[in-house]
Amino acid sequence: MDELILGKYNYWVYVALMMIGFYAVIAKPNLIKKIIGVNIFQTAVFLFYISIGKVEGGTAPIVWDQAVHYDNPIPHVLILTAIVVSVSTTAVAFALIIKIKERFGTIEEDQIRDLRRTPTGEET
Amino acid sequence: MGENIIRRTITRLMVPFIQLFALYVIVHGDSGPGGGFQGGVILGASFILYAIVFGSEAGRRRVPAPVTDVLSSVGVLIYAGIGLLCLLLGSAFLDYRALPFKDPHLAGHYGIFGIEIGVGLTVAAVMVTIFFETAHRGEGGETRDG
Amino acid sequence: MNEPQLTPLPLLLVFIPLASAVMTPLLARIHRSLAALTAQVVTAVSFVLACVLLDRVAEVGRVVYWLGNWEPPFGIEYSVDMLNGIVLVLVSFIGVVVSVFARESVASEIDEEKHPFFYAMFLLLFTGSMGIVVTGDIFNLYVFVEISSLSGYTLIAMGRNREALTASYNYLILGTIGATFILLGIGHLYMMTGTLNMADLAKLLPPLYKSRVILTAFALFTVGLSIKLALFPLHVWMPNAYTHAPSAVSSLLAATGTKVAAYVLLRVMFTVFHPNFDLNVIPVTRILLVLASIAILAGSMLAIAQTNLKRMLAYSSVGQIGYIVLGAMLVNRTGMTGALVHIVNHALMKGTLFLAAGAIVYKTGVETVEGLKGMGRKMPVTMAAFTVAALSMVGVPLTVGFVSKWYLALGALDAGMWYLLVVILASSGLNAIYFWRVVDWIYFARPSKELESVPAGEVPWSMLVPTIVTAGLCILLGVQADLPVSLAEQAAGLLVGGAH
Amino acid sequence: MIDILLLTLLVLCALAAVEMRDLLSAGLVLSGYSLLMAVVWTRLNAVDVAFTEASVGAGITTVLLIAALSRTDRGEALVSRTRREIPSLILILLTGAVLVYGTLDMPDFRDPGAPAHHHVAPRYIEGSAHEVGVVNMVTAILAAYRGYDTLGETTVIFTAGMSVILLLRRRKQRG
Repeated sequence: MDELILGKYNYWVYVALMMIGFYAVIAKPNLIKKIIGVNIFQTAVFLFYISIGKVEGGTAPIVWDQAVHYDNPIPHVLILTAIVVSVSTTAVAFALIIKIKERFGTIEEDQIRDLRRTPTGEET
Repeated sequence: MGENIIRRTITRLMVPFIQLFALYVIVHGDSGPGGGFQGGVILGASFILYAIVFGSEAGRRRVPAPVTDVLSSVGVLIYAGIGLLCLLLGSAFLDYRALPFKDPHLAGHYGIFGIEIGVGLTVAAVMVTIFFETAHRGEGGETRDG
Repeated sequence: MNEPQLTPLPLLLVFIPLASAVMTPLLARIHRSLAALTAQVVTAVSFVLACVLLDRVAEVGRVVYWLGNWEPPFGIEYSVDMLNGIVLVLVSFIGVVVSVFARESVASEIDEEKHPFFYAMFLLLFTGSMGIVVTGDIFNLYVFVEISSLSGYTLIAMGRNREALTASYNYLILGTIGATFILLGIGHLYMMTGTLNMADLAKLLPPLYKSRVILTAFALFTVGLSIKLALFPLHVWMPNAYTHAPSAVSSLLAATGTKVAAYVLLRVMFTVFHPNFDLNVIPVTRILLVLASIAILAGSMLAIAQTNLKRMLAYSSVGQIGYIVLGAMLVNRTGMTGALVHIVNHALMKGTLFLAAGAIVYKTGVETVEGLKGMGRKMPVTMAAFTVAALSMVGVPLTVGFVSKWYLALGALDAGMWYLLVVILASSGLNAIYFWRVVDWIYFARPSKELESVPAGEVPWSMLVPTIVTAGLCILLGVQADLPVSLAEQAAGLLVGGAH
Repeated sequence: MIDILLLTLLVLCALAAVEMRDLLSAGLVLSGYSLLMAVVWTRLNAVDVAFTEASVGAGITTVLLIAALSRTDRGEALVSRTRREIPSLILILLTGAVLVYGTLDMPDFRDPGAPAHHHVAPRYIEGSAHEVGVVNMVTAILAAYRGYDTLGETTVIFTAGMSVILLLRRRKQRG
């Protein structure tokens, strides 16, 4: 039983984090809170990848004469790219939220939906 | 007010060191952790720090919008250009071994050096752009005090 | 099959738009009009290269390129066969058409000082789409999915109404969830195989088909791609996005965005995974057939209820995506041929309809379906193009819409699923209802007071010609269906040839 | 043991960031979450990734979040929760169930025999130094073996920059 828990603990934590992030994305009406959720959702996946790369007794993947095993560097590389994608998406999302605040006056999804039902014909 | 002066002086002293560190990180990605992206972020952050302390007007005077706009493109073009150069020299796109150096290791080394510079430039320029566009409100260039 | 041929052609299809996109803001510093021109030249060059590439593929079967000269699976490989060869030609062709149309349309919808960045973004969307289609590496695919997604979100947000912002935001949220699912699916595949190369995955996966990790990976891919594909019920981002985006952007997205996602779905389901996996290991084809049938009927019915023209077209796309998925999930050669032909045909039809809608907005400002009353007298050529595409949507013989439906129906019969014919016929009936209503209004109704005051006349040539060209192809490829059908048949053979 | 503690702390941080009503506090907790994540990754020997997460997740993202908050609202509105919560929870539990189902057949964490370490990775580990001439394998893959992905990644960054300019830059930008 111990073996089962320890052997998979990282993977279960990633699932838990993913569910927490996903919950914020779909259940929270605040647009910024949703982005916080997206960030947790994405980093959960990153944790999954990095956990794949770890090898028992491995050292960091930098060539070193005393190293016996190295950890798998591929997941590290992929996640570096994914982190960049994630921060790019976040930046665009914040820009959109700022514009939404400017033109709707709120960043709460419910209030925006009410505003859209009664169009004011607002233009730039 | 006195506290403000101290803060500004410390920032003024720190920014060049942060930038030096950023360059070190960009250049030394091949032997230790770091590389173009991380160095670029730190370089960008040094300007962001400056802008937070001295206000975005002053910050933008240091790195005007046209400069960051051009540099964002230039960084990617350096990267793509090195790739194209390898193609034109008769090998595949981004095959550094085709670069005209005697030792293929040296070619790889310089090729990677080149693309890391490209990545660092684009990342730093874009980070600065994103920060200023996000933090800057209205025409007046109101300062955000950190 | 011959040995795959190594040539840099596939690379150029992505490299040229990428480098040009990055250069566009610089070129525009020299002269403003260079931005639009760059987009036109680059898409045109890409189209020519894609045609050359397709010709080469027809000759040798498969063309590959090893980036950095690292042999697969160690490096990233570009790999083009008949399937993505066709999609590349299609995407680049629509790129040309829309970028020609865009110049005047964008000039009227976007502030001038934003043009350089707008066209850079337009080319990035194009780059992303081409990169997705051409790659043989599944992580590289994710990177280009993100390039096209990010540029897509921004381009949609450039619409004039404030609703464009919320449409863009909702698409960003759903799109990011979809892309993250895809990323997680890639992680699952990598965990069990140690490779990211699609061809290599196809070789390594069969012994693992019973593994729960692989089943989860497949589920993640299916859900993630269905979001990008706007497959019912995950289509919710699409109607608002297409309605509020600038005309040129809705045309490009409607004609290529979902098609590229459909391509990826086929690639993952039938190349990375073997058709036998889809048929025998899990009942995914059954589930998707049901969803596709619901999409076809629900999309058509929702389209009838719409008052906004672009929104009506968007809901109609929900149904048309259903056709593509339906044909593919029959997992036989005829049905797959129908699906592939429909990818091309729907791009042409929906492209024409959205271009015409854009032309109407440009000329008259009309955005509603009802506003089309009497439009036939005001803009006869644009409306003729619109009508051709509308008839094609219904599936009238001698149009491309008929060709697709013919093969889809035959495929359903081949699979022994005659009841799907009912779905196809019913939706054709529904399409006929809403498009006939529109055509009737265009030609036989009295124009509203506001429209009465607009002088008759067409949009500028640069907007009219693209609309005519796509409408013309709706007829030409409907009459001369041999070429697209024979190419699609070859591609279908690659995908489902070994299914049983 | 310390790893399990860190991971558990991560989950708590995530919950706090999601549930806090004051968005500035939530952002700061998120920043702490990123730093913790960087620590976890350092312990998994992913030093490059940890470095990046610390500078991007804890640094840049937080600065952007604060900047965005200064132009929007800092507090989250109180809403009737029941309407969304039940369907959301069902969807999340379903997703979680699928993902946990997937973990059941996964090779154990740290298992050196896992297939991921035996196909492509050994070539990179062997080859970085003599094929590419770089001792940091992450850099060797990033810049050489999979250098094309990194060009794509730089393009993503460029796209983000252009996006923010298109969305937020004001008409009169002198200079």
